[in-house]
Amino acid sequence: MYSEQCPIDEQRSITESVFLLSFTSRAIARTGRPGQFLHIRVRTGIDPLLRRPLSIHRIDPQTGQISLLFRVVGRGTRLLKDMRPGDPLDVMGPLGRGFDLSGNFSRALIVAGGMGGAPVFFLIDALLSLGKQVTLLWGVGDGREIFGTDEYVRKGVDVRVATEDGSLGHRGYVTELLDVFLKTHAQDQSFRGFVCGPECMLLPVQRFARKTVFSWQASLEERMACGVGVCQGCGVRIRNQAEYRMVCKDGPVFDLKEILFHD
Amino acid sequence: MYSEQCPIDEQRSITESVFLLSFTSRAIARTGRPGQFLHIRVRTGIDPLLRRPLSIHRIDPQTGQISLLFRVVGRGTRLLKDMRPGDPLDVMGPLGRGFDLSGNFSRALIVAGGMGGAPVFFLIDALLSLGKQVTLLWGVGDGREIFGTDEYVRKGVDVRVATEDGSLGHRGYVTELLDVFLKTHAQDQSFRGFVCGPECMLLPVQRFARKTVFSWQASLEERMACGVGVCQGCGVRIRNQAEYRMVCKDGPVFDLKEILFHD
Amino acid sequence: MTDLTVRIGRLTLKNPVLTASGTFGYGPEYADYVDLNRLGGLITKTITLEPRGGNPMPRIAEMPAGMLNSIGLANVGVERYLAEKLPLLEKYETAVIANLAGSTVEEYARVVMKVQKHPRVDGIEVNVSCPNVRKGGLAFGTDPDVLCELVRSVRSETDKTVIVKLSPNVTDIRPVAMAAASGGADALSLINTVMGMGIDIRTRKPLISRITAGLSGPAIKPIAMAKVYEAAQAVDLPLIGIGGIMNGEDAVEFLMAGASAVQVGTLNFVDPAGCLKVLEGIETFCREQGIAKVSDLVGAMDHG
Amino acid sequence: MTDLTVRIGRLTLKNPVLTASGTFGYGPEYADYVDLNRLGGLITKTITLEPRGGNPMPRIAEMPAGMLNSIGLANVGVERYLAEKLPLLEKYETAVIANLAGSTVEEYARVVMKVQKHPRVDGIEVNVSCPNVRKGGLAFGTDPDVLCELVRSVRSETDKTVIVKLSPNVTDIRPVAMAAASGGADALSLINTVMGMGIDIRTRKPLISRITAGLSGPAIKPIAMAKVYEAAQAVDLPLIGIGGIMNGEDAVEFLMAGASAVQVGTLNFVDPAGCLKVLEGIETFCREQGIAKVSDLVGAMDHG
Ligand SMILES: Cc1cc2nc3c(=O)[nH]c(=O)nc-3n(C[C@H](O)[C@H](O)[C@H](O)COP(=O)(O)OP(=O)(O)OC[C@H]3O[C@@H](n4cnc5c(N)ncnc54)[C@H](O)[C@@H]3O)c2cc1C
Ligand SMILES: Cc1cc2nc3c(=O)[nH]c(=O)nc-3n(C[C@H](O)[C@H](O)[C@H](O)COP(=O)(O)OP(=O)(O)OC[C@H]3O[C@@H](n4cnc5c(N)ncnc54)[C@H](O)[C@@H]3O)c2cc1C
Ligand SMILES: Cc1cc2nc3c(=O)[nH]c(=O)nc-3n(C[C@H](O)[C@H](O)[C@H](O)COP(=O)(O)O)c2cc1C
Ligand SMILES: Cc1cc2nc3c(=O)[nH]c(=O)nc-3n(C[C@H](O)[C@H](O)[C@H](O)COP(=O)(O)O)c2cc1C
Ligand code: FES
Ligand code: FES
Repeated sequence: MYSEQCPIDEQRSITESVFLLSFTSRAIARTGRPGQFLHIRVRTGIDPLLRRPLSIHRIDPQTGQISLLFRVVGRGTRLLKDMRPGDPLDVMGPLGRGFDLSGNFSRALIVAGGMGGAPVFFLIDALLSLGKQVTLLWGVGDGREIFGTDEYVRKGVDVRVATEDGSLGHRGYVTELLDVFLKTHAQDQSFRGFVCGPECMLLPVQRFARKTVFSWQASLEERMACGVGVCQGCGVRIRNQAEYRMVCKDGPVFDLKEILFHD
Repeated sequence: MYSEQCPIDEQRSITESVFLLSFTSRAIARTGRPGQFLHIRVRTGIDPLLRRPLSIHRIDPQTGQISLLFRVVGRGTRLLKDMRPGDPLDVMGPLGRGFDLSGNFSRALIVAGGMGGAPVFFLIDALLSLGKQVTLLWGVGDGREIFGTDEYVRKGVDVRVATEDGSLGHRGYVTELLDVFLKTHAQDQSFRGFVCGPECMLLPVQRFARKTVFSWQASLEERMACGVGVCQGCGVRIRNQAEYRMVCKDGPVFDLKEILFHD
Repeated sequence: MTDLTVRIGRLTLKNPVLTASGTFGYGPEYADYVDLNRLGGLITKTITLEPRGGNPMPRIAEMPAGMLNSIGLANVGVERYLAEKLPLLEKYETAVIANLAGSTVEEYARVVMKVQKHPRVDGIEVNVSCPNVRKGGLAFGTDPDVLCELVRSVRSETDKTVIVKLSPNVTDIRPVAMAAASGGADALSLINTVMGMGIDIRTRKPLISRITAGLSGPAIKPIAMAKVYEAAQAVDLPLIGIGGIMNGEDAVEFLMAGASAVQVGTLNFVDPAGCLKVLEGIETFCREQGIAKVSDLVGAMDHG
Repeated sequence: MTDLTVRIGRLTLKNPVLTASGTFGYGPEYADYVDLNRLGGLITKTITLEPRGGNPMPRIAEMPAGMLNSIGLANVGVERYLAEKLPLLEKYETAVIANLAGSTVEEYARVVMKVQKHPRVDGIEVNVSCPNVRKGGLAFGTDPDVLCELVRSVRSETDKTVIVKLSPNVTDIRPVAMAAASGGADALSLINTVMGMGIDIRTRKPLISRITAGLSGPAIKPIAMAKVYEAAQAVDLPLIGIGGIMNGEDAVEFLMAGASAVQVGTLNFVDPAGCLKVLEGIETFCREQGIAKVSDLVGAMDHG
């Protein structure tokens, strides 16, 4: 784990509220794994005080370039979006335990909702390099937030898109795509499921997942202070575990079927 | 009095720690008087929270351009120096009562120390346009902080410089120049004295001033919150006045001989 | 259009945004920046029987997300307040609340008696909580019995709305709030500043001449919120929330915690038109959320 | 080279910078970022007799220049602390101070008794001030008589240094500090968090499940400074200053107000190597000012 000042290489807007920021850190590029996150200090000083957790969106191992995909939702992300190439980015990470890609499975089913798309690119890159067959179900509100899928389609990923505004793919929710998909694959042992998205999406996906024979991993979000398991702020309840698990340290990836939502 | 967002036109460094910043505000340019100050919010948000008082360094009535001359001493001025052309500057002002240039005098003696040079340019501009004869005694630590005097020399101002490092003019303190000057002029009724500088300079100047027959005006500095006389934070004691006077509202310019330093 | 009116004791304010005592002068000082007629109310600087010069300089210092002050209730005294300051407010149509203090119960009563009959005074705010006056001052705000007696005595002097302004510098705000209520207060305002201090490490001098001083600004907002919430559990009076309000959302937070109105203090120094932006922010929130009456937000926190 | 050692009760620390309980885990968690051997001391998370799961989520929220927490003393319990956590610290050469709490005087005494004999424990910090535990907890820190009895009972269990950590949520810190002193404390640390709260105005839910919580970070620094200064006037014990320290200059301010050492809390979350930067900042200040012994700064404020 590192804590460094990394120069920003590029800041690109995907929509008015979604941005793609890249910077260089060889150390993080070398050690980061899909599903891990970085803890970013968006400004020196005390406003805002705490770091912001953001998933690793993608890593270019050649150049050491790392990218983040984020939505502007509050003060921290607003300041992050205003950063410019050359500015130093204060980055701590890689943090947490990423997706577990070990073990026996040949097909990956990925369900992503909204900014849940952020960690997915890195995940797909890793799955493809392990020779897995990948299906991505990606749902967003606004079709313009879907980007970069061509590359994966070319690489053989089965990409299916749902948009609430109907501007791209299926009009509606990603869970509807999942429903259709599972009609034929729910009993297929060769799959492993991965899901990234807001809690309101994880909940219905969990219900679907519990009806499948294969295992699912979900990436969670919780408010964080330390990001390293020290402050005990980011707990989540896991079935059959007496104690809270910490999203930052024991996660952010957990066994979807075991997560107890709604504390 | 106005409170506006003014676009920054230029940011120029005089030395590593002294900067000249200009922005445009027709309203302030129209109403600002020498010795008045502006109350600047260097950053939106809460860090730092309060505005910073800075004297009007100069006004170009034609273009509505206003300049500030400031030294980086802490967080606020550091952030101010990092602002760039095009950035909006949150300015409140003009505030306070400036120098009183009315009444009977034909010759002005100005004593400036360090950043006390800031309000002096605007003061000289006004004195010259009133047809007064001007002598400027300007003392600084580092000779590079002396700038822009050529123009005034050309316009007939008698400029005498003292530098502590001896890099320009007299090596030593500006009070030594004053001592010499007063040897011949202390009893000259045609003068009016003006002094701008830190308290450690105002004190000895006050001692000299009390031995002259003419009147003196001094510009004071105090920590400020409101800048408009409301918070009662920036008091100064004036001889024969029962109550504190407020530097922001009753000043920043006061009759030098009447100021009671050291509360 | 949201109904913005709120009731504070015997008063109906046109909206829930007031300016806090000591941060808005005697009223007209900010008139260049703020249309005073748009304010829900205006609370003037604390007035005492005799004029006060206040504490020695330095009296203010900036802090992280806040400021310290130890003005020491510098004010023109009740006579000049009546003769010179209140008349300046005649032409404005906003509630004027006179904030008053004394060093003894009798002094409080006398200054209330003098001020309350002035027609331009719509209500009285009793400052029992200024941490910056040596004699008495703070004790009134921390001892429930003394406070109850003080409020009772003030209450007997006036039929106008009596608001008691509480100090946060207590172990438990509830007994203090209850004491003010049982003394006959119409409403409580809270909080005054929190005790704090700072040192200039290079000169080794305290940043404020009197060493300890009152902290205000965003830094104290969470503290103020907790005090308002606790007081709301303890008493059935309208509360006015104060502390670090910087925008409409902050104000709505106080309303949801149990305040019927809010006061804007330090923000005035940062943004001279800030109090109106707070008001506009409340209006925007109500519009977006389809709130018919701002009073519907009072205590609207969902306890879950 | 400045002499950085400081004495806290029976302990000599190599420098005055410790990490605050609850913000540095059990010690090794930050070892990737901080050379633990450079710390003056390390104070572990509060330990109770039985393991505790802590309060429901959400437990933390960001505030202006600070944060709220209501962790509720989640901890592994004294047995696992002794068996699993302390051994991890064996290889480091820094003072380890065990922070302990209980719900009754007896519970405090029992957990102290168990922990104090462990060779890796150099001192005990008694947490009487956590605002986030329902039973007991806060009362110990606010009632001088109860506190005195508690400290006396803890004192009788151990010869190691006993530090009592005080709450700022009191009307007057002095009687509390004096009670801890007369109970036999070797030193006091102050402050724990300040009570605060916040509401998410869109969901209308409190930001923290337990509604009120503890405020930490730069926002509380002025408050902590005032408490340290006041306690220093009241008792003759070494004090450890805590609250919003972000750099060496903040730490020096606490020393000048009367603290012999400092603890770094929330900063650890913001900058995982922050505590060492605080130490370096103190060293720089001492070098620039020609200070021979850091202990010369203690209480060095110039009262003017
Ligand atoms: C492990 C992890 C990975 C994440 N990855 C991404 C990503 O790749 N792209 C992306 O756009 N967002 C991601 N998020 C969410 C992101 O952290 C928040 O959107 C961000 O912190 C909001 O900060 P703000 O200052 O803009 O919002 P504010 O609402 O002003 O933040 C206030 C506080 O709440 C916290 N907070 C607010 N929303 C969230 C949230 N959803 N999750 C956790 N904390 C929150 C902030 O960190 C801050 O402490 C991730 C969250 C976690 C926990
Ligand atoms: C009427 C007036 C006119 C001024 N004009 C100029 C000018 O033209 N050029 C210039 O360089 N400086 C001027 N100053 C001083 C300038 O205001 C301070 O240098 C500046 O506020 C420092 O801010 P900071 O955040 O960098 O320093 P910090 O030390 O971090 O500031 C901390 C707090 O102290 C206050 N403060 C610090 N130094 C001073 C000071 N000398 N006077 C008043 N408040 C202070 C700050 O405003 C802030 O509230 C003037 C001051 C006054 C009162
Ligand atoms: C400079 C200053 C002067 C103040 N003077 C008074 C006063 O005279 N009487 C009073 O009741 N409160 C006074 N206060 C307290 C404010 O009214 C308010 O309670 C406090 O500042 C908290 O609100 P804020 O955080 O919005 O500033 C003063 C506050 C400041 C900052
Ligand atoms: C997340 C968190 C957890 C804390 N847990 C404890 C604790 O278990 N025991 C304790 O005595 N103090 C605890 N504290 C209080 C800190 O030790 C410290 O007193 C307080 O945070 C003020 O210091 P700071 O402003 O530097 O953070 C905790 C603080 C935080 C922020
Ligand atoms: S953020 Fe601190 S434990 Fe997870
Ligand atoms: S700064 Fe407020 S009265 Fe001068």
